[in-house]
Amino acid sequence: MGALANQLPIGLSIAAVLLLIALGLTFTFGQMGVINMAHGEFIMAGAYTAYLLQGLTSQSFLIALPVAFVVAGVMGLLLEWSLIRRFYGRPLDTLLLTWGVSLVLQQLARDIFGAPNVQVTAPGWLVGGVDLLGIRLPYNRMFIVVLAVVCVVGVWLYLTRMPAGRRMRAVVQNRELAGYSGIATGRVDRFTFLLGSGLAGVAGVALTLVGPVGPSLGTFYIVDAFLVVVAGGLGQLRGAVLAAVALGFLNSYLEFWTDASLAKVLVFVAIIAFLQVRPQGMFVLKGRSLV
Amino acid sequence: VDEPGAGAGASGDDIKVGILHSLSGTMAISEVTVRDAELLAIEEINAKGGVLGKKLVPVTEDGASDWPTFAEKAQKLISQDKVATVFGGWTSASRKAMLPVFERNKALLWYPVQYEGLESSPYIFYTGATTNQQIVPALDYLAAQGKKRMFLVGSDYVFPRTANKIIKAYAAAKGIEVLGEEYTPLGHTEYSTLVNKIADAKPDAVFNTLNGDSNVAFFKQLRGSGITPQTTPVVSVSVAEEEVKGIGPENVAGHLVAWNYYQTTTTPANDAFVKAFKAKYGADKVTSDPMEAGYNAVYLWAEAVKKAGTVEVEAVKKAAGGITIDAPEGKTTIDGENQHVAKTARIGLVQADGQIKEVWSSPGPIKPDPYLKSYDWADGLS
Amino acid sequence: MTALLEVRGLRVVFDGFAAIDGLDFTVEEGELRFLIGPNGAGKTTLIDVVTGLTKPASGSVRFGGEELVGKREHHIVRLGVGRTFQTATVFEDLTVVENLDLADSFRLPLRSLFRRRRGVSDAVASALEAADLTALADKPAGVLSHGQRQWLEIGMLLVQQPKLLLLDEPVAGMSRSERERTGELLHRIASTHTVVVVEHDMEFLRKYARKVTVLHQGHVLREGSVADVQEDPEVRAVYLGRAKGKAVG
Amino acid sequence: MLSVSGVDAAYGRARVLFGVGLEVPAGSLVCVMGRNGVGKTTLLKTVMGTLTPTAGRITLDGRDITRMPTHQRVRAGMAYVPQGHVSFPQLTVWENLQVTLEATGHRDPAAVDEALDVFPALRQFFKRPAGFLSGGQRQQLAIARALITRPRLLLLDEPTEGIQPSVIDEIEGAIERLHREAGLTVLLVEQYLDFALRLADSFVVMDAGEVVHAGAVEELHDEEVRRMLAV
Amino acid sequence: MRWGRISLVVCIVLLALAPVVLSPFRLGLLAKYLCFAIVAVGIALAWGQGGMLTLGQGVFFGLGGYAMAMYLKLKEAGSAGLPDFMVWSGVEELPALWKPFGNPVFALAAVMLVPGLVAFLLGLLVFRQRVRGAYFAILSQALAAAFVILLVGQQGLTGGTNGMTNFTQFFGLDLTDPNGQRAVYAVAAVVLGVTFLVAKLLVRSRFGRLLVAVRDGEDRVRFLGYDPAVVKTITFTISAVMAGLAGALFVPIVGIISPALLGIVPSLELLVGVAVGGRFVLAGAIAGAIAVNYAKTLFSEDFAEGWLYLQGGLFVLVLVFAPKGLAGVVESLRYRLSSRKPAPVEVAA
Ligand SMILES: Nc1ncnc2c1ncn2[C@@H]1O[C@H](COP(=O)(O)OP(=O)(O)OP(=O)(O)O)[C@@H](O)[C@H]1O
Ligand SMILES: Nc1ncnc2c1ncn2[C@@H]1O[C@H](COP(=O)(O)OP(=O)(O)OP(=O)(O)O)[C@@H](O)[C@H]1O
Ligand SMILES: NC(N)=O
Ligand SMILES: [Mg+2]
Ligand SMILES: [Mg+2]
Repeated sequence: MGALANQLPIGLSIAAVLLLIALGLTFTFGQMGVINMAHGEFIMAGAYTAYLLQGLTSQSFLIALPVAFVVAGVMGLLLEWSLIRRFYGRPLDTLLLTWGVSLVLQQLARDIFGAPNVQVTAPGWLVGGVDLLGIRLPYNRMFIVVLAVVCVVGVWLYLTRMPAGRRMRAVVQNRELAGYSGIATGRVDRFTFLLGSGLAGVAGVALTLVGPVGPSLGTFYIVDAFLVVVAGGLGQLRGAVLAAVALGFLNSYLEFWTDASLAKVLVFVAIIAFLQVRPQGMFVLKGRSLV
Repeated sequence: VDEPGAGAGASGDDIKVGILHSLSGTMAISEVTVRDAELLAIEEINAKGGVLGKKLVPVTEDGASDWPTFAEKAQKLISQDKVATVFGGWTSASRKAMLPVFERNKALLWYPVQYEGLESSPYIFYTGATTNQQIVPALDYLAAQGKKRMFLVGSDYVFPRTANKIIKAYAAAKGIEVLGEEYTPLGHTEYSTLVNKIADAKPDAVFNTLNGDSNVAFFKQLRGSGITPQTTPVVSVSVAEEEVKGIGPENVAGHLVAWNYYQTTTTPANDAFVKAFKAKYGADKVTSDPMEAGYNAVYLWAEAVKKAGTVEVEAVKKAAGGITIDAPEGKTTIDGENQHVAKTARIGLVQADGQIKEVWSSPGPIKPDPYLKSYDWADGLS
Repeated sequence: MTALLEVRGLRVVFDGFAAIDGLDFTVEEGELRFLIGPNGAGKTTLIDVVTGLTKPASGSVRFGGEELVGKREHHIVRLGVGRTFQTATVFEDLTVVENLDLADSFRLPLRSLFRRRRGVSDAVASALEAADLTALADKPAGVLSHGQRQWLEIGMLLVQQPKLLLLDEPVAGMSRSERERTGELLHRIASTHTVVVVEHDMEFLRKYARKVTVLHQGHVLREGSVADVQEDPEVRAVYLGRAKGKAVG
Repeated sequence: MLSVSGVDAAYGRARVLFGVGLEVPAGSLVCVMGRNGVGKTTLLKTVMGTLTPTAGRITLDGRDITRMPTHQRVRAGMAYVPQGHVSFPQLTVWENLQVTLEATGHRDPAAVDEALDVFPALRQFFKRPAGFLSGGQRQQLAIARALITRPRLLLLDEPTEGIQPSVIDEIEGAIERLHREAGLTVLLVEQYLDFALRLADSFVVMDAGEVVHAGAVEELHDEEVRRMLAV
Repeated sequence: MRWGRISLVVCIVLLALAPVVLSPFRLGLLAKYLCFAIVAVGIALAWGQGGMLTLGQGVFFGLGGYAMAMYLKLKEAGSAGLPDFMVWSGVEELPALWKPFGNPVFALAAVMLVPGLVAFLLGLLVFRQRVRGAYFAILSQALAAAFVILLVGQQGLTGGTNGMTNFTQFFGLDLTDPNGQRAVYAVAAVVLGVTFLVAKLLVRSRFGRLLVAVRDGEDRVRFLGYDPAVVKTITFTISAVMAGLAGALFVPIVGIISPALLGIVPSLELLVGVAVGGRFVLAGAIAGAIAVNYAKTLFSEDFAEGWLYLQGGLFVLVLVFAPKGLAGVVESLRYRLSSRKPAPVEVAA
């Protein structure tokens, strides 16, 4: 019973990880329709940023969060500016393009940092955990949950409350018309990519607390990240949040009752089954016009 | 024109040897270091005048963490480059993929990693440990420590599954209770549920056959859960110095590992090996068991060639039996029968500085027994 | 005459907003019916429901006695209901002829679809003619202008020979001479088919309409001859305004 | 104000405009006419910078804008209502207007109210995603969007398409007001001749990608010109 | 048309000459590329013509491959014996699932039917519900991931991560003998030819046009009286059958089938060839698959350390500068060469 109850915070913390890795995709994939397979490598860039910064000051881990945002964000911006912008309207091509990019980035990481994993030492205040009502809460997990919540709120405010977010959605929905409305579409695209990639960087820093830091880092998370967005509904923040939470709990209990492999397969099956009911994810905004 | 050409590798003043490891993909993390050690051995041998008066020329191929690619590149090294022998592989899957290629071409492979046993190909030399040189001693050690309740954690592939079968047979015979047996896919990074299961089962020890990156996630998440080495030590058989670095020593310190060699192993040969390795690749580099086994493989082959007086495969095979070198891990001898190597088993304790301190070792090299024929409790296994 | 299309008690709700609210609407066999009404009155929604694109909250749509509600789009087409879209949609990567041929082939058994098209059927040829697209026949439809697309779409509808044609603003964006061509075409078709036309162009309406239904806020406001409807004060208030309506000089 | 001279334009390999020349004096209202597919829309898109001319020159107030990005043309006072009920489908009506307002130089919220005075019906749909609007409602929104930028030069591509008669009157009134009172310059593509006749000062007729006739609006009553349009 | 004929003849001649001029090792590699080319034809159908970006083609490749491997393993083990991996996995009795695969007719049928059936069922489920575009792409990718995990987890049944290796015979052909290898190559070449022909006929048929229409306007197609789900399911099934065939041929040619061949990355790699060659043109897809895999061999042999840069970089360049792939480049070259019409004279206004 204690173990079963313990799965509750575990589900939540899995959800938080899923959310963090998927959040950036709500911009690049959800808003811009770019299936960015290099998203995982931006996560990796964030993790390596934390690695490089560690030891500089006593709070280098916290400092790594904004720095990683900028590092990964700028990488994303460069990717948009150099390649992606030629691909708008061809979402499926972006998948292949960015996959090529991700191969190159992985090799680059291997050449710069070496093939073996590197270690980011967690700050002292994130080591250990606390027992609450018999449930064990590791500090690093709690930190990730808090970070995920902060990021979600920020993204939500940005998308719904800020002119820049509105502008971004306008550009994505109709590039030509956005131009006719006086919006500098190119700049908006680059900024959107910067945000989405930057969030991946932040996720990367957080993931150093619980996972490996190496050139293959991105490949571990990329599929799950896309599944969250797909299950949630493209471009729907609340969908992504709900999907992450649902998948988190599903995963935690399925794995508890079966095993990790089977749980993963069952989660895929659950998603396919779910899409039978809601083919466009949890929340959809459908237009009336065809196509 | 394509003579199945192993042994033809000697031409003019050079002898070509193949090196076949994953330089890309998930396995690169581990295999690159083995390649480095093998290249070091080749360099050293060349510096001492080579073999049979000829220089060794390595031909490197990338197995790309992809088993069919290993088979393809092995074929290429044999029939295109006509190398005298190949050093390569890490995962059992890559070895199984290459095995028919070497057997068909009657060419030689030197495989440098501990593995699950139950194999003895006439065209493969196994310089890493088989199960009776690593897993069985580790179990003996745990039993001696009074650990009666064990939890098994492994990556989902052949080595962990076979290892755990052996462990369960051992446990059944020795009155040890196996509380759980869990597998996760390779590259899995989410261990909170598994850790919770362990916390719930309260074992005396965890036997860990996870491979590669998963170890990092496992140990980091284990540490957050309040499970400590004092209450529940984890014994790992695929975590060496290189992996400890990636996991972060603070996350594994106090846990146990089982190997045949550590960087701290005190032999004259090891002092030289570590020094040479650091000189070539950087002072921050560490050495590890598979690296050492790869390094040994090159020397063992070179000795066999010297003894045979030729690089021709059948002659080398015949000459190999009984060859002994003073390896960094101590004396190692090729078993002519099953082409494995006699090795000393060592249990180590991970230190806070990332090094591993030996806490127990077998009295001497253990004769390889890949089919565990000499163990009663293992009767039903093969 | 018998009722070909019978809509009864139809209600369509979007997010709590009733776009169609208790609509009864009947079209007799062989009729040419015009459907007008303010923007947002529910005209397109009505066509959407009949053709299966939108599911109603309640009510029934009977076509030749058969219930259409709940049927999938392509079934409804196969029963003989065809439509055009307010914003013309054609297959941009297919040529004009291929667009028409595809529309023409929908009754072929699946098996024979695996054969190659040889030449152009009579129906396609005459649709090309009617739509004045013969010169562009082998051009991809993607290069057509707004008006040309509209013509192509009408052509695609014609080759399908549906029993009931639902045209959503077919002449919007057409020049005067083209409106006239469309009007005449409509009359020709209407002599052998049942046609419902949604249109805002009053000039066009005056010229070609017989019976007109005015929709307002999701229900029928008036039904009658062009003259009746035009003089109706309520219709003038919600729809026509002070002007006599749009006309092409 | 706007001057187009010798402009060629193409979609990829397909050339559509051939040496088009056009003058839109400040404060005038010029109407472009022609059959379907002659290149009217293409001309407007070229003027707005969606298509880059392969030859020729476009100037605004004497300034060369041939290669200026679209959004800068909008900031320079041009606004465009594209053909065919175009909107940002997943933004609400309010967001559609707001996003345009935020991208204009003036950012005066009063501009929204002014625009909505022409289309009061839109107010009740503020929270509805534009993609859910009816065709005519969307077209009204499209015109309102353009008005919000407070343009000096307004380009309209068949603005009355799909709009109910009474609202067309409103649009006509509004454009006339802006034109007469605020000196708004308008370049209009319109098939609805009455509308054009009442508003326009002059007109051009296009055929097969070329301007084949240009003249004062009175000429539109000529049999000759009417025939040209009717071909 | 004339161009097409000429290049077709050239290709056939080249393929026929290959066994004479290439070493058995290189011929084996070429045969492997041909397998990937067969998959590529299916992908070009599903993706290029039908707009279904299938990132899970490895699954069907694998189903075909495993079906074939099961047969070959049983044949090798003889009537009493167990396949080698079952022995070391501790399986004592042949699992029921394996039994029918001892029959060559059943195995050959399964090579096509199993992938076809799986694709058909999946397509029916997914396409009827109008899952499409990026959703479909990512779902199919998840499918590949799940499939691999399943295979790996069933070690006793499938050989786990190792998969199955060590095949020496293929319907009487000795795979260790160069002549046997040549014969297997010939089979692959013929199957590729037939696959190409079938796909070509399909594309040119009305169904092919319908498929393009579905790609460009699935919803509009409904209003022409067709069910797009049927069109897509049929196409998806055909492409799966092609992948299955290719997988079955891969087994005797390369001598291994393992989950490593079927996961996300290999499935993506299959697409790369199609994208590089030109997904809208079947011949382009074939050429692309062969070229990309050849380049992979070449790069990884000559630049073992940095070949990912070359592979990734080359791929990115092609996508950016030749979005329609090599076929697109060829087409525009041909257009330039053959357009006799003088370019329109620019008249300054
Ligand atoms: N999905 C939806 N959600 C909310 N409102 C909707 C939705 N679809 C349609 N509406 C509303 O339903 C009403 C009817 O729309 P419809 O398109 O049927 O009008 P119409 O009569 O065709 O108008 P028009 O002449 O402008 O084309 C409109 O007010 C529209 O905004
Ligand atoms: N995207 C495109 N690619 C290629 N050709 C195009 C494209 N768009 C339009 N055309 C061609 O350019 C020509 C002019 O089209 P345009 O849309 O400018 O005509 P229009 O005068 O606005 O017609 P309409 O009155 O029907 O709107 C047409 O012949 C059309 O076939
Ligand atoms: N042999 C191993 N460790 O896979
Ligand atoms: Mg409408
Ligand atoms: Mg136009």
